[in-house]
Amino acid sequence: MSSLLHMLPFAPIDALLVVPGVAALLLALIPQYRLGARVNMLASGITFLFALTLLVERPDPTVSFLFVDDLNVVFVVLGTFVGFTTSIFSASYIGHEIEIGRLKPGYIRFYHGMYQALSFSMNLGLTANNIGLMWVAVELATLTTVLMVGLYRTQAALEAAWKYFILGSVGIALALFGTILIYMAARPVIGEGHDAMVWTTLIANASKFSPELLNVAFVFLMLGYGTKVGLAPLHAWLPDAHAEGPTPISAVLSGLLLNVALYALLRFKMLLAANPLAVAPGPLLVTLGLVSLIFAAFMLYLRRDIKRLFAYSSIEHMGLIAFAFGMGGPLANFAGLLHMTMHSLTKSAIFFAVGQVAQVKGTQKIADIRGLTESHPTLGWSLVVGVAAIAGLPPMGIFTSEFLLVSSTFARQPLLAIPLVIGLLLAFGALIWRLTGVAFGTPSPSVVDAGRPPSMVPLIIHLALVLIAGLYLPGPLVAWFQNVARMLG
Amino acid sequence: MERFSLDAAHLLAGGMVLVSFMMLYQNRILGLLNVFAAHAVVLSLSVAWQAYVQSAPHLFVTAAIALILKAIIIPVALHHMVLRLGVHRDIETVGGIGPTMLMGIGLVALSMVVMLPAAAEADPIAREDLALALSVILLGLLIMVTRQNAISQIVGFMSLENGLVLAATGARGMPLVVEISVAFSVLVAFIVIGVFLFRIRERFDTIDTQALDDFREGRE
Amino acid sequence: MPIVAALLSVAGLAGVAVVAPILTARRVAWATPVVYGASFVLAAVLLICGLLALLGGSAFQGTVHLPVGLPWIGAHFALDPLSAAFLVIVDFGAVVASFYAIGYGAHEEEPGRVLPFYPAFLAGMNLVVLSADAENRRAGYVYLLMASFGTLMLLLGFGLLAGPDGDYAFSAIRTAEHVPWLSGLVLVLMLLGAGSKAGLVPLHVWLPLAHPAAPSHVSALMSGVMTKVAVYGFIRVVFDLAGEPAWWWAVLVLILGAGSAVLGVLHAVLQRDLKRLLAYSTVENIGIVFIGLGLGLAFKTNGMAGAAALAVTASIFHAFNHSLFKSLLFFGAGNVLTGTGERDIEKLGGLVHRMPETAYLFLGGCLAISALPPLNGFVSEWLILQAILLSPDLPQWALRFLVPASGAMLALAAALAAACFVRAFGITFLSRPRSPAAETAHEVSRWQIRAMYALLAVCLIAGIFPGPFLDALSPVSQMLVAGAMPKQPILPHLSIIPISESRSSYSGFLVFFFIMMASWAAIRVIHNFASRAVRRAPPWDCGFPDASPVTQYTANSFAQPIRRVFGPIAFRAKISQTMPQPGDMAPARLTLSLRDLIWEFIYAPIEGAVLYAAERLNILQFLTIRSYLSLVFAALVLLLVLVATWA
Amino acid sequence: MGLILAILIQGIQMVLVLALAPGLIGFTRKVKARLLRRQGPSVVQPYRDLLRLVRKEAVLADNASWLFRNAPYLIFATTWVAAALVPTFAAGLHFSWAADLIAITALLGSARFFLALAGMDIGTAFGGIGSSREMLFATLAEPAMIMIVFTVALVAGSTQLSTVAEFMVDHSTLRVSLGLALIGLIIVALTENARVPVDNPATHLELTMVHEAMILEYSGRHLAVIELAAALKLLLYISLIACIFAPWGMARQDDGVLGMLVGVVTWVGKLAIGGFLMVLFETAIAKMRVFRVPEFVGGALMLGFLGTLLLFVSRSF
Repeated sequence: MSSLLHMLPFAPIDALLVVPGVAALLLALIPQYRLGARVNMLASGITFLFALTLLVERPDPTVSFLFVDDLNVVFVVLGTFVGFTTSIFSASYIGHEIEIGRLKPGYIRFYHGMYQALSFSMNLGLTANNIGLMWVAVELATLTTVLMVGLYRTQAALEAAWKYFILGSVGIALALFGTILIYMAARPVIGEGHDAMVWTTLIANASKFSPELLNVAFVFLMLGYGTKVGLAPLHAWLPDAHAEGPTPISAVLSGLLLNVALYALLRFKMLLAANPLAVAPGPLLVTLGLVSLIFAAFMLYLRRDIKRLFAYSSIEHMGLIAFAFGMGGPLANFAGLLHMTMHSLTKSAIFFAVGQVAQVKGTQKIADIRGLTESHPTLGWSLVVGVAAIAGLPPMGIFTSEFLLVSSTFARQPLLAIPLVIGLLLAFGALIWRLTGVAFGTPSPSVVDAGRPPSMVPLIIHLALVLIAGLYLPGPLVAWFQNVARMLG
Repeated sequence: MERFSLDAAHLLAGGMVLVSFMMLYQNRILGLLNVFAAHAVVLSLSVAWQAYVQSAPHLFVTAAIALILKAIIIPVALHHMVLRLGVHRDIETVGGIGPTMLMGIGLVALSMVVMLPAAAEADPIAREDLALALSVILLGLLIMVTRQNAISQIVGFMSLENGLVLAATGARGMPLVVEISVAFSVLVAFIVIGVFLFRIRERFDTIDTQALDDFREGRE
Repeated sequence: MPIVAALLSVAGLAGVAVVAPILTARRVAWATPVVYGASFVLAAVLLICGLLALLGGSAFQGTVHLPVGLPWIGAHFALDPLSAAFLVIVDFGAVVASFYAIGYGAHEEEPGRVLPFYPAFLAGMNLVVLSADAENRRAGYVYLLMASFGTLMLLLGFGLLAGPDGDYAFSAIRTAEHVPWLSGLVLVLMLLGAGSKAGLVPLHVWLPLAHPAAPSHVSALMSGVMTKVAVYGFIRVVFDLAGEPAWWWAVLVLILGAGSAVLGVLHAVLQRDLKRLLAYSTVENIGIVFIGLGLGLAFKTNGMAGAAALAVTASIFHAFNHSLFKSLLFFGAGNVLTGTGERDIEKLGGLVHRMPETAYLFLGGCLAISALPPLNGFVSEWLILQAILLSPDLPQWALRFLVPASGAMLALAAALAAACFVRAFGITFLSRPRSPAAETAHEVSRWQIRAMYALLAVCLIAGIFPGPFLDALSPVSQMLVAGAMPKQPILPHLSIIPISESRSSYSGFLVFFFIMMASWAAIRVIHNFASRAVRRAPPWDCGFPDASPVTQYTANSFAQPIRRVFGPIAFRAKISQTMPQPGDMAPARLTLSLRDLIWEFIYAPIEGAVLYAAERLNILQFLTIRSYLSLVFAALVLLLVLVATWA
Repeated sequence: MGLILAILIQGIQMVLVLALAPGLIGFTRKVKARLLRRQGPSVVQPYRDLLRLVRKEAVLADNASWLFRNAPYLIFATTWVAAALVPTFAAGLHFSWAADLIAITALLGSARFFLALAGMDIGTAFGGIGSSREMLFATLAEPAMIMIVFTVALVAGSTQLSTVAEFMVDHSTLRVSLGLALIGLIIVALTENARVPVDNPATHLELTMVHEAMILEYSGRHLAVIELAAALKLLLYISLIACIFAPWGMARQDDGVLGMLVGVVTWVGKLAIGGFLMVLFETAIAKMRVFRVPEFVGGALMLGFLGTLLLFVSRSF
């Protein structure tokens, strides 16, 4: 396997950037949507395969400005996988959107190009060995998603994009300042120049940095990248962006972009944790996490737009994950990693389902969607399974991670477990409340011609994975996650 | 010489803070644009000075970008747009000027308190610059949140970004500064274009963000 | 090795659960019998495993560890006396229910709704949510919410027991050292968790909504079996894992148990919906079981092993009995439903003529649940009363006062239960039909009847020969409280002895035998030496023979005296009559208002608070970009101030 | 041999209670009539009534079910068994431990259960009234009874009537709790036997009747059996009170024939006294409104509970 990899003209890790980059340029030239969709799928697939190779072959961090360690390979593999499945979904979805004339064919090139550009920037952000580069990548990702959110050019879409844009830019600015501060902190130790921004050297010397600078830096980084993660009170862009953008983008946003920002946050958390004098980042993350969890849980109750509903649920789960990493410790970190993985899979699956629901019912209003299990059994049931999973019902994977999180928290900090449990219950109540209305009861009228039913394959694959993870986690995966959990400290 | 260079840098950075205050005080949009141009000019001067002091020629590029793009092109463009949009009426600032100024002063004090001890090890220039840059950034944010008109918000954002560039250039030997400033200029360009888009597509008769939100409020 | 077989058959059930939806999707005609038949067989295997492990001793017990489920924890399965006992309880119910369902399922208009989940035994949850009409959906919602609440509480409890390093294996927990306050917290959590699943007041609200919503055989499983699983969880943790109990645990458990017993049956007496009535009576019986468990705790803390053994054995025996007669009664309700399509007893009546066998079997269930000798319900409640009589030896004052009080509550509950089921049977099966549906009722399929006969038979056997059952439970009490009841003498005359012969004894067999002999003798004598002539005539009714069935006593009027006596306390019942003046043609009106105080004072406030908070926070959805920016700004400034003040 | 004798004695008691029950009724009626300055029927009148009824044909309502026809025999049988298990003239009879006091209470409960059902079978308003009120009274009377049982059992250390009786004979102490229990038991007895002030056994066609309303539709042999069961019940309660609170003169199982005879005589005496006192009480007071009865019976419950509590407390001294 590895020998086979050596025969390639470039290292697999570079391929993570080369393939999407080339594909982006290529797709920008392909006006036909079928061909474009195929190329899009193909490119994403290849990227995913290369990402898989990273599991066996790690490049040497010193030679490249990219690097791979146990931590980001989790994100890369997960991200490229979701990117791949989403591209499959988007192929059929966008096709239907064009058929019903919601999306103008002229935008196809733009859409596909942006899709690959997005995956490019996210891979870059995940593998960059330079905090400046990472920042640039995240900004790029933001720009591309902003453009995709505004794709439909409706008032709502433009306005959502605008809001996302402004808030995102401010977040980016804050993150940049934080990055500068990190450099300032590193320079006296490492010396001027490029090295002082290289991740591997940073983490190696973190203990000698000036703690005060690190503290201030972390404040900015947390608010900056936290805006991307969608933690309350920095979340405002997230629901509208999810609700108004094309559904594949909603899936990518929830399944990937949030993770990328979270990854950046984790990196800097590790940096601070490596410095004994710096303020412990844990409590900050825990606080933001709890706030997001409970806030989002309450917000779920009065949602009327189904995509916005699940967007808020994403905020809730990001809060949970932030909480887990904030708690720290092998068990909580493990739970956080597992939860992040499960959430990406489940939430993107849910958005696949919701997108089709919105197409067959011709609306995103929860009130107008009823009795799905009657009118569209497969779709309805997979939505039920997805929501059951996201709500944390056994035997799905999210239940496992929540179980670990709750029980470990309760064993360590009973007082923190109480708001955690309350938040979980609130969210559960809201989600099930909505689900019973949408999935059961007398069906509401469907759009006459729902067109070619989009492929259920990605949806089912995701849910199957979540279910399997809930029932059985393979030993190597567990060992690997535990290793990462130790890294995170 | 060392002493002088330090003072000069300090002076320029302080000048930026001063200009930020002027922007904060400014409540006519056209005036705001002019003051912003001045802001950019001071920035480019400061960046140039840093380039000279640190003998880092590539910083001159940044200075040039700041001067050309932010001091000339964008203000002019926005000027035109304001006239076309006919929003050159008074900016309805949220909460009077007085409180805003007070808040600004508080922010400057805060940034001093935060940065000076924090950057103790960093060399003096950097320390002063950082503290002042932070205050510029905070003031920029303050402008953004105390203005209701989208254009003035953009201006606020750009002044914030000026602060970032100031900080970046102040960080001696920081790599990617040029790239970052370029990236940011792209960002700003996008924002401006975005406003143009809104205008050209006749979506909104005003780009008062209050009105923007009315759409979704009606819908959700 | 029974446990392996048990696990395999569980896997089999899961397999059936997977296959079932495919069959139903294909609209296969024989789906119903196959699915239920398969689950019948598998449940039977499980039942046998349980029996082997319970009676066969340690040779048939054991543990298995599978690497599934939670990472690095895996799943430990153990078959010890306790789990074996409850395995028997659960799977006997499951076996009979599957058998019953082979007949009952034939009437299911939407088999796709039931079949897939039935074998997976997710029946309760899914089925309730699945049902289409709004009321049932609300039921399912409340059910799910309470269920997940319970689950979370249980998780917390286990997390607490497992400790920070999280070893969830029972063996590890059992050996671990537990701080007293921590175990106390565990008890509270278990009460919340298991209590909410078992339907303990005040966590019972979902139960009377959810159980009736499901098809009857599933209701039977939910009431008769699922609640027992919760009881099992409680016993397992509180008696087995949580370490030494403190005496106030008993106080807590006794209060909850007694409260559930009385409130549950008081609700039951007033119900019109037959299945809801049964569900409420489940609350009552769970309360009785918990009274027994509370006594067990009280005795255990004071090292009175024998007494503790009596209490625990009695309450597990009652759990078993309840699973029997409650299933029987729910099946009866199911028959009535299939026979008449009616659940409202006000619209029933006279079914004894059209559904004689159902009537006969339902009567048996009523006798058993009303704790009347010689049936099994009486035996277990009698044992609990005997345990109460041992309580004066308890040193704690609180328990001294509480235990007799709970005894009185128990007696009150039993008496009310009798009233409740006289009403249920009398209104449903006796008197004259109150609706066309009742007039045209028809008897149901043999499968259903046979299943019920099996249950009634076991009820009778357990009532007449309780000795062997109690002996079978002695390893359980041995394991839980390190004590056991005296070995029950099979002879003389099959009597059972809680403590010692001089104290008290009871021989169900003799009582049964004497009753049979006496009535037989009476009939013989009278028929032989006096008249046996019978003449049919219209009812006399004090000389006012009236054809109209409307003049009969209704369920409501039957309950009226009890409501009038207990209602003001339990429900804040308000009754107002408006009598028109003489000569006024307007009809007289009687309005009755009952208030569920528990809902009003516990749940309604929570609901309100959540919605209020949601309303308030929802404003954040509609702010301007500027306001959102100011949020970010505020957060930034706040954090900076924090950092500044940190050093 | 001993076994046969024991069983024989048990059999004698069963026959004896059956034989004496109507006599007790007749006696009370006679005494009542005398107290009311009436001549009254002869003491053996109830026997005559029963014979007459038994010989008549039974008239069944059109929609009477099998339950209606079988209930009387079940009621009779359970009551009879219960009565047979109460030590009357001798304690510790062979089968006396087949059921303790709680079981006896429960047996009477079964009898009531069937009676109430029978009352509802025909579907008349009167039957309904009877059953529902009967069950209401029972919901209070049974817990009261259980509480009294607790009190007694805590004193005597057993719920086994024979043991209790022997205990009372051996160390007969005066206890407050027992006093409370006695009053409670009397109230329960009045309620259970449908006597004034709870119910009026002599009336018909009265809206407040309870017991009579339930058996309104019965006739012929069925009615006879039910009447006999009611008589047995009265006898049961009087002998119960006697054997707990006045067990003197009761024979032990090892006593000879003489002892047995003494036991029988004393027992009949106790029955007579008990019946007389009851009638005296009945003539002294008036019948209550139905909804004052719960307070009356609830009083019994309170007394029983109080007695138990007192004992629980006194245990610690």
